[in-house]
Amino acid sequence: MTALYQVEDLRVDMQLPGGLIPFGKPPRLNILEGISFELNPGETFGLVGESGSGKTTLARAMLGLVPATGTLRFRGAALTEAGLRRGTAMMFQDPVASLSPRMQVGAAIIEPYAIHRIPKAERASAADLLARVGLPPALAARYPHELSGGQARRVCAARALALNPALVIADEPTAGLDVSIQGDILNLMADLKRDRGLAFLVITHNLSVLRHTADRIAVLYLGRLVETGPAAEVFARPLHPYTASLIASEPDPDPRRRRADLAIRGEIPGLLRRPSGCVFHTRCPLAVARCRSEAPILREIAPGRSLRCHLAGQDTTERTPT
Amino acid sequence: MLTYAVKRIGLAVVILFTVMLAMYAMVFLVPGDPASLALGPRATPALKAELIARMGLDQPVQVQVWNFFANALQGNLGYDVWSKKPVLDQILEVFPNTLILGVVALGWALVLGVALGCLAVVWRGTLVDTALGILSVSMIAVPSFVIALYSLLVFAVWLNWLPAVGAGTPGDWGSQARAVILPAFAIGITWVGYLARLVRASMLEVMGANHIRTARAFGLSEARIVTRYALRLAIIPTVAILAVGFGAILSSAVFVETVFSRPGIGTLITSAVAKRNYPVVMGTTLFMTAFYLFVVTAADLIIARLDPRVRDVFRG
Amino acid sequence: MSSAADAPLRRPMRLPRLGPMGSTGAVLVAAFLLMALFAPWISPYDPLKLDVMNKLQDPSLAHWAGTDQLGRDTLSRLIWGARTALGIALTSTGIAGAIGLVLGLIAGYGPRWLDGLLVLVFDSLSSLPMIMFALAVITVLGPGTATLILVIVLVSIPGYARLIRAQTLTLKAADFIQAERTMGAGPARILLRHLLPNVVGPLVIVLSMDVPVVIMLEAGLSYLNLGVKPPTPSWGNILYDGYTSLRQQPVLVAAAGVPLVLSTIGFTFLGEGLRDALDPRLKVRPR
Amino acid sequence: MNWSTDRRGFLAAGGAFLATLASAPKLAWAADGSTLRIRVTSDFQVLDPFGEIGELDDIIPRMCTVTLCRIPDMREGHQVVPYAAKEYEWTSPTTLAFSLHDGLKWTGDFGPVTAEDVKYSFERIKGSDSAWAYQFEKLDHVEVTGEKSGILHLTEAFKPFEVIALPYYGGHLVCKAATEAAGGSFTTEMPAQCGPYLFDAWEQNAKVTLKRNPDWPLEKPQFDTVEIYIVTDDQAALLAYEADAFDFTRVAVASAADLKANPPEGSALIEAASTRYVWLTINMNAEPLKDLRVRQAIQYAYDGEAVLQGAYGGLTERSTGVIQPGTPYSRPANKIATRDVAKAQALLSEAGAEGLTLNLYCTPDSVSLATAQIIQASLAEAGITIEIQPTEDAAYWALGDKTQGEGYKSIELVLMNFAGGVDPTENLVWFRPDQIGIYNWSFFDSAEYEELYQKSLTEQDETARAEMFHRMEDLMEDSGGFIFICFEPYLAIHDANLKPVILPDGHPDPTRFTAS
Amino acid sequence: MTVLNVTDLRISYGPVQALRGASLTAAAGEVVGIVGESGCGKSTLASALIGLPAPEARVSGRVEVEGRDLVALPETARRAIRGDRVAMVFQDPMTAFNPVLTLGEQLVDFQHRLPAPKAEKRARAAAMLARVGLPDPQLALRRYMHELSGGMRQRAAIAAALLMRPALLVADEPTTALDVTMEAQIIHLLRELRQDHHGAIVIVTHHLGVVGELCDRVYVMYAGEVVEEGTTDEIHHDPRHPYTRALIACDPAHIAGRVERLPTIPGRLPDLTAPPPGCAFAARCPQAGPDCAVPPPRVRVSPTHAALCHRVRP
Repeated sequence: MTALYQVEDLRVDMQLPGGLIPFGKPPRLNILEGISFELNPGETFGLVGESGSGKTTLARAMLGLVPATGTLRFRGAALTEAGLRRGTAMMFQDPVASLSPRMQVGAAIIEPYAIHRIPKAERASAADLLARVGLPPALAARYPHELSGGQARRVCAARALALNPALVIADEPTAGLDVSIQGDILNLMADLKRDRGLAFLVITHNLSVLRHTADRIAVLYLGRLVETGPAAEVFARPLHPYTASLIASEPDPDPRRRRADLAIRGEIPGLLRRPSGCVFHTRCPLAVARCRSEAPILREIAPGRSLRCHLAGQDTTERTPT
Repeated sequence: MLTYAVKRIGLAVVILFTVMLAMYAMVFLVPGDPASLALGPRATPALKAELIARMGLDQPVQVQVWNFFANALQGNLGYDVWSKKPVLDQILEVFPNTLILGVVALGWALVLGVALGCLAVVWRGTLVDTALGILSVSMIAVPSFVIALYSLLVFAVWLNWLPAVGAGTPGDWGSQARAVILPAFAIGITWVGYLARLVRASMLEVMGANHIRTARAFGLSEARIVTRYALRLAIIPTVAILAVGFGAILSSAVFVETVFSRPGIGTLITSAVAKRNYPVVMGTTLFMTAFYLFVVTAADLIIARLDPRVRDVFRG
Repeated sequence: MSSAADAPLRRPMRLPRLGPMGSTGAVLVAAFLLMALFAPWISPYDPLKLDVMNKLQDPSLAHWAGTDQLGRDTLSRLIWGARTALGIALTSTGIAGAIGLVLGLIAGYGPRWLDGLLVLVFDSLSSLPMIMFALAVITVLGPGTATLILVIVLVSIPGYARLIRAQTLTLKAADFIQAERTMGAGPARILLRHLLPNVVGPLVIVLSMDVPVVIMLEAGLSYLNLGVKPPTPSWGNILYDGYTSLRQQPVLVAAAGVPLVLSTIGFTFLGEGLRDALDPRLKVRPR
Repeated sequence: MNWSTDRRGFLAAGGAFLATLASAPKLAWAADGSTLRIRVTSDFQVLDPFGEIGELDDIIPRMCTVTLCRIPDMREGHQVVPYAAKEYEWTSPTTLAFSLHDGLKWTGDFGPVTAEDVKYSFERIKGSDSAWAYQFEKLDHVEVTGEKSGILHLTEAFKPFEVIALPYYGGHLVCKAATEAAGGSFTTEMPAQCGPYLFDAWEQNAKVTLKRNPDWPLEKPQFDTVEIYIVTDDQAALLAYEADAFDFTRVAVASAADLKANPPEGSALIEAASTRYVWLTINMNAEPLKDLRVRQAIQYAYDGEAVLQGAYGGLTERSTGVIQPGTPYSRPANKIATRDVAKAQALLSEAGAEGLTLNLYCTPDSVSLATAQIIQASLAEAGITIEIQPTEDAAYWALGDKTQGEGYKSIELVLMNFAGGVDPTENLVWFRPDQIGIYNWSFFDSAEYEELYQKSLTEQDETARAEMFHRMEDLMEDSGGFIFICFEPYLAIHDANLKPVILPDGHPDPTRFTAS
Repeated sequence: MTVLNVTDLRISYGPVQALRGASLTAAAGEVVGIVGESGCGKSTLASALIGLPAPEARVSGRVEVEGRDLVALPETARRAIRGDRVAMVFQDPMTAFNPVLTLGEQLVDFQHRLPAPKAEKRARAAAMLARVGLPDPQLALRRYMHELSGGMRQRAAIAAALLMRPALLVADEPTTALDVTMEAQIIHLLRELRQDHHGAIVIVTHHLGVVGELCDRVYVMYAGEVVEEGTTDEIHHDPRHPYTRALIACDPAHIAGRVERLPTIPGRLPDLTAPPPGCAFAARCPQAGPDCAVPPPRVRVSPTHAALCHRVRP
């Protein structure tokens, strides 16, 4: 099976803002490096990381919104603007902000047709698109700020569906939603995946979102992929100490299962203070001297599972308090 | 802070250079040569030749430009085509008058504007607030030179309370003070309105901020919250606007000084325009631009002291 | 905290609610616009018609505002003065607004180096004290309506361009523009269909708040005889005529101030009203 | 409406508290007779007599240096009286002998004022490119006969020489040693002074202060200090005068009627004819004006009465030339004296010049603008459209200047005025053919005129001279290059206790002001 | 000892009835959770607990802290209690501190009730910062807020609240602005601090995980009312109110293993300008019947457990 989207050795640098005048060359800051993974058709791929890990930048790089080096292939071929734009769609973290504020919902969701000059015959109506995400047609006359959080997400989903893409990238699809509505959106995504064979790239810092939706997940730390693998396996047996800490850090609503111990200390260092060697060594409970000097590479340690750690394959679950 | 200051000052210098270049380039838009144009009636060829030589207008353009910059950096803004006095001397001679006018105008505007702004905050939402709002906007709207003219007519001519022209006798503080009242009133009134609006808006914005709630949650007295927590932030936009305002006030001084025949930068430049005394026009404009940049830069540095977030923006 | 869904339906394109101040402004502005537009029909006399035998008359039934030092009907001149003032103000702010809009969009959306260059030019231009720069240009080009418009356009562009640039930079990073890019929209579509409608609002507010500044500048320069040329009626000229004829006919100087003050108040009120209604956080720098 | 009465009425009712805020009332001179405050319209530029230009340029040397003789107040005739000259005598029609007062001495160790200084002062201007060279056109040389005595030798008999050359401008003496030390000329700083007053302080564009010269040997001037205020705007000056900012100021013609009717308390008004003559230049070299009929159409369409009423408040009469009316030399009448719009239209259509549009240049002062606007309106009735181009001083003077490019050939209409001299030739000199491209902006090129001018200089018979002048002005009018407008009335207001001295060109002579 | 006793607290902003008769208590040494979704009135309640309701709010009922009613007291007296007997940890530590004053200046200011020299206050502040786990507290005192990381800010906010050893500490969404690893650390810190803090702690949150990890007792709020109260264990393992049940069911962290469809609560919050006379949750409740149109009774299930519902039987 060919991968739907293949990322190989992706690197993103960003220019720091200089003064008001560009004196000399402004400094460049490395955001992402050595990112490699593939996305298969019809699967939900979860990308997890804390704020500052570069996950949103990765999504933008994959959509060609930020300049990047490395190889990106969509449907087996090098990225072409048209192929990418028609084959993928993005759902943004803040759905209201991702809708043009002076455009009615109806116009906004058929915007992709207008952009790509799709003949009328091949277009779905706004009402139809709204129906696909379970919204009444009357909503087409509203403006974005008149929508509730859940409605706005559905509208964005409707817009994403317009061109029948193969891949939808969803950035924090449940951020800011109450738990009672969260499920709604996740269920909608599951339905779309099932009914339309859509692949999803779900970007989140919230592991619990991925637990029930993702087929495979990748863990990002300070611009480096530290672990990838099938969701169930990663949740059950995280190999990277960071992954393990993330999972262990999730607060448990059951008072009877309170953690006795802290899974991880300290904070993610700023991008300007990227540690040498393994980027995680400053917080890693297992770090050894080698971790401080030598950067590990991302290696496949089992079929479908990759890991960026010198202490590869060590089972870290034992350490993980439950 | 040092990096920020260096960058901010560097920016001001670059802007000043750009402005200088632009002002200089305008000379070449003058039809005919500026020297003889300036000398006017009954001017002798010898005078013209002398002027051309002194202004360096017989040199190639690039030499002229170079000379201009080299001179300007040494504080030499060229020579008045008539009096042959250095332009800078003329400017420095009258500048104190304009400066006094600006400071007095902005000063009384600041006192009254801040007071009205605070009143509006205190009585927020009441009829007083609405009335103050309309009053402030009206003050902003009325052109200062119209106020100047009418106040001249009423207070100087009709009532004869205050002098109608001039800046008072040098050395006589009383007469200088009396001479500055009407022009400062005319220029400042717009700024009473601006500042009242601004202070009201920024006070309301700051008083609604989360950290004010924190300070309240820790039981700090309202007086302490206002003076230590709110004012320091609310003052920032005021400082920024005051700097810009100083530039604007010096600009409106052109009209008001003319109305009151008050010696100053404004009358210097208008009389120079009338004589097409371009070196004076250019020199004055450059000087005021430099002064404006100085004030704005100083204000930015003050703001950076008041607000640590600003200086760190440049840290990179 | 109530969810957005509970908010009453609001249409952003609907005419803004101006409040008492804005409405007063709108009425005044409308009155002056009508006056300017229909000046030939509503002014009782030819504003250029001299009648030196009847100069400096007191207000009467024949001449409601009296006559000036050349016997021209003051009321007619004031009405035509509205045409001059608003004509120059609307033309110059219109041109400056349009150029500022384009330059601001270019600076905000274009390449970095161009942005840097444009910002430097904007900063430099706006560091020049407005009236002094106007005087410098007048020195070079000579006074007149065209010079006046040129000067106003030149000094106004940076303000508008910087406003538009700032808005564009904010919007450029906004999700909905990013969303457009992910959908494959080209720069033209993003600029015209998505950025433009969102930046014109603030621009219109700032433009309307600048109109009184321009009216003031025109009147001020005309007062100094550096603005529009006589006999074209301008409130500034009339004010100067009134000033010079002060002892003989105080009505003239008083009459010229009335439309000048009312129109600047009208536009300022309207601008403030628009701002309060549409974009209360918009900061307008005084000039 | 009566402004002054209202004001006083208000003050009376306004209470004593407000009155204390008001300016001090005008004091009698006896109480503080030490300072004289006069107002002029613009700052000085060049104090060297060689390069003097404006009013204050003339006033300051008058106060800080001396002339051999001086002319009296304009209201008291033109007979010169000796001043720095102790002895002053026409020893022949071409020789004027003088000796200088003892005790006149230069400041700064430059010693006494000598005949050598007189020689230097006059001969350096004679034949030079100074604007005042014409004053000494008939001077042959200055013979120094002693330290303080000498003889002025003229090339031919020319009595007006003493009026044209000696009392002002180039007639101011400079110190030879000091001027040479300063490089042969100076601008704003006088290297040596010898007059009744000494230059004390200069606030540019605001004020010049002069103090009494303690070493002055002649009649002591009345004031210890003279302050000269520079206020450009006539109206501002009048307001300031009313607020007691100065004791003497010229005022705008427009204010005359009202000032006469309601003079400010304790003030006196000077109303006199001045030597400043106003005319409209019609450039016959400009393409649309080459046809005499077009120029005459303008002369016919011009509404002289409206200008006199509208711009000059009826205070003056139409002039018949450039020679002051009321003198024996003035022409009795204009040839085209009454307005005839129909005739103008006929001339235009004859010339095929209907729908003509012309530029009219003028300086941007209120009188000129009013005049221009009336001309504009009156020509409009004949179908000529006028675009008024108010032009600032310097640019204005460049209009007809051939050193400024080709523009002088094509300027169309210019509203001009010159301050005239005492002798008619001083006013007629500017219209000679060699003045084309200098001050003869009409391109008036008449050999007969030049011939008459030369003859008039030396003609001693008044009647014959008058004949010549009349003919010259006829020639000017016939050329269609001129419309004579008027001689501007001179108006000034001053403290009633003050007795000012105004020279014929309208410049005050503060050294001779007295107060009671 | 009961530190906090809220009785029938009602707060409205104009027509919006944000809080409709909430009653709750907290004792010294106890951590009480207030949990609910957006719009349930929990933030309004939190503000009222420190005697700082929004200026336009209309308040009735009683909020007694150590026996003194914050609602009835004049503002000066309330202010004397704030920052001394009650303190608050705000949701967003970035905006909760003044951006132009250093952390040290503010922490010294917050001890204004303490009659001690400035140096001593500074030392106390440093000690407290050290206590909440800030490395190099002396340096931190000289820092401005934008120079601190998110985790450090939240620790500083907690330190500030504990400076005066208040009898009641209210923490409004103390972990919402944080990443999961930081959240865990803050939870851990609060749990540690309760050992040596003898007052009551009230945690206001929408996150059931935080409640589970931290609280002894919980009040569940819906549409301005406390619909269920009980020990954390009772609420988690024996929820009685249909809303509590639905809420717990929705939490993906609660669902062991992988499910195809996640549970949700259909419908939306009632309009709080005209709340239904009966049960506010009835419209969304699967068990609702006609009797739900009248106000439901507060049914006591155990000495510590009660629910506001017609369907709950003791």
